[in-house]
Amino acid sequence: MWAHSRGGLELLFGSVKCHEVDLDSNEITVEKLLVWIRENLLKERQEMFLKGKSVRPGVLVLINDYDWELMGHLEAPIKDKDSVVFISTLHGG
Amino acid sequence: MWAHSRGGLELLFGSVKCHEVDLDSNEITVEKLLVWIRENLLKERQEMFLKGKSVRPGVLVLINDYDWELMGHLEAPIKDKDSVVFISTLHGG
Amino acid sequence: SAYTTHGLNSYQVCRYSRQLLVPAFGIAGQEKLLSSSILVIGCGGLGSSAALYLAAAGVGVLGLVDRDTVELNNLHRQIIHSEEAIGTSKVRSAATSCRRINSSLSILEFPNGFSADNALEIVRKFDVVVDATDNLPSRYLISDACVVARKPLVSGAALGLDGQLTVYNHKNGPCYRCLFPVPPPQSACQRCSDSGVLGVVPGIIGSLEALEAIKLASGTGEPLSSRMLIFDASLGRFQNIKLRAKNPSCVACGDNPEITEANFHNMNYEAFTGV
Amino acid sequence: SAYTTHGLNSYQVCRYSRQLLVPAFGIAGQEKLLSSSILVIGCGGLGSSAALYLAAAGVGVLGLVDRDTVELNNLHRQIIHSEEAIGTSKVRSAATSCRRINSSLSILEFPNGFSADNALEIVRKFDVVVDATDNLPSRYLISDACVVARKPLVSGAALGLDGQLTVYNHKNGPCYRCLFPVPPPQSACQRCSDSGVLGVVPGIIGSLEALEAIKLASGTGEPLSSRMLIFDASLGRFQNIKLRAKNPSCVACGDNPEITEANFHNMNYEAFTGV
Ligand SMILES: [Zn+2]
Ligand SMILES: [Zn+2]
Repeated sequence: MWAHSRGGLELLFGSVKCHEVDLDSNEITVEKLLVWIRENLLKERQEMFLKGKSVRPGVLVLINDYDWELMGHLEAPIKDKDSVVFISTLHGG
Repeated sequence: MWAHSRGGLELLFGSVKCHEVDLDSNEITVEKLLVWIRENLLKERQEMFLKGKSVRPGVLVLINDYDWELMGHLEAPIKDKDSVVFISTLHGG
Repeated sequence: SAYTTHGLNSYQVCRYSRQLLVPAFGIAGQEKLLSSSILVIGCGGLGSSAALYLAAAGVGVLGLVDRDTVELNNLHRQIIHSEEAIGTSKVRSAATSCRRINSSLSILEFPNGFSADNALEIVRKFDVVVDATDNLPSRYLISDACVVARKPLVSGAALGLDGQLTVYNHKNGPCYRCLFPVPPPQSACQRCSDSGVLGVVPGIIGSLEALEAIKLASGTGEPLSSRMLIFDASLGRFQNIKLRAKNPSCVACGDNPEITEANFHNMNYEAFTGV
Repeated sequence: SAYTTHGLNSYQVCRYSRQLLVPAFGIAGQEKLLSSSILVIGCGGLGSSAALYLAAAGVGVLGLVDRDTVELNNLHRQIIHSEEAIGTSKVRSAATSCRRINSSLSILEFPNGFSADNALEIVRKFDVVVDATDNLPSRYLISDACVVARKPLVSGAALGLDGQLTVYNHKNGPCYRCLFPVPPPQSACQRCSDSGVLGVVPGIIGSLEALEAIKLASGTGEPLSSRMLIFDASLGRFQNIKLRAKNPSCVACGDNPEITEANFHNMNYEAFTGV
């Protein structure tokens, strides 16, 4: 699967916008993906991306261009060819 | 599969932008799809959409957001869940 | 013929003729637009293109809100202001530019800004609201005011090379608080305010805000409700996102709202967002 | 510090400060932009937003081409022109508006239009060309001129509620003739010219043209080469399309081109397109 970060969040991942993630199993949940990201991609300033088991306030999670609220939130299933986007809401103008 | 028309071409299809097409076989070519469209969707002014076996000059064919030139032109295969877009180039401004 | 029964005068038929020819808009769309009122909150990067295109398109009443004055470092993106306007009120400068394009426009100027004290009174004068501000407290304030006053809200944002656009509080779609019930931590916002913006990016998003406001006011097309456009200017790519519906337990737009007309004046958005 | 070694003066650092803060653009991007020249062909619906944002962003030399005068029915979409400019040259009116925003800009005005006679001479003065015209013969003429003169071409179009944007003749990407070797039949074009345009749609596409021109001139991001944006304003949706590469047998940009500097002046684009 592919994990993308946008709206400034990519700065937490060394300015890399897209990461290919090889899943060990056929299907995982967003909750497990967040654990994997914390342990493998997010080297510092975890509080800029995570809060507890979820993402921090102000971050939207999109699974194949659908708001994760429509897909089951932390329980939303992710399969091999799915695309997950983490996007920080912007306030500027 | 879904056939979409844009850039004014939808006027040839009764202003309907999207048509769901049930394929008889698992896979057809764009050439066969054009024949099917001529016989089933295009009631009049065929010269505004077709020329010979192909689309008229000024129409781009997109298969899942890829230019059909990259997919085999008239021979490009179309499967059940594919999306085909016919778009007329615009000159206005 | 249609030309003898509609409410446009011959000057309007000439001025808007190329727009009247669009089948999905037409005379009916232009009439609705001419009798509508649209409020643009913020006359900066987003508000520049939003206000100019609304003025040109023929909105009936255009409201402009901003308490700032024009500065030199605005001009790389705020195309509604000129060098000679530096030091003067942004609302006044923006209104002058809009009138230069369309003198038949009615403009309401609000140079004292937008706050919990005046928000409801201002918003109630308009049919559609455009959020063209640049800070987090304003985004909650404007969304709550639109929910209480029952107005659709076109919301755009731009930063660096990124842009976002959606319509809140329209039909069954979410409000800002449905998407973001808890404000982000202060540390996540501070960094944003320092990172600048490529000038044309808010221009693109502001033009798209004008489009969505015109669609809502004229009844044309499908407004971007429960959907969001995400723009990546570096790649030149837009993503079309499907958003959640309205949240029945939302404190603003839910079935039993905590934010109401009665307590609206007591809200403190700076404290709420930690700014 | 970087501020002591770059080529921006203190006025430029102030004016463009919010843009200098964008990491992917920065001082290096602004310096390249300030030393670049960009030609906008057409000062109408597309050219209005394209030229204003290029002027604001700090392009070094801006070229403006148009042989028309401003008319009342332009003003619903051509925000670079004001009511008082009606009847005057579009190029002159556009240049005046650009200078009001940025008096440090150098502007080259071409009020006699663009033809096979002057195309190469004009295009050669610039680094990047923006096609903001509204007709088919111009689109072939401009593409061919850019191929012969080896300039990247940002091309936008808008009609009704639809828009399109791409970059031609850049690196291994196609030119206009690679995509459309044969012009459409006259019957397919006639209908286009009658169907009008919602004013803000060319505004959105023109702003996106300015963005792509700024990206090319400053070396920022990924230009829209071999790719196309398709905009549906009714739905508020963009599609991101992957296009073919350059065609080796293209009569303009192929390995053995038929269109060359030597025979360019003899081309008749009206006859070729049947207009
Ligand atoms: Zn809500
Ligand atoms: Zn070519």
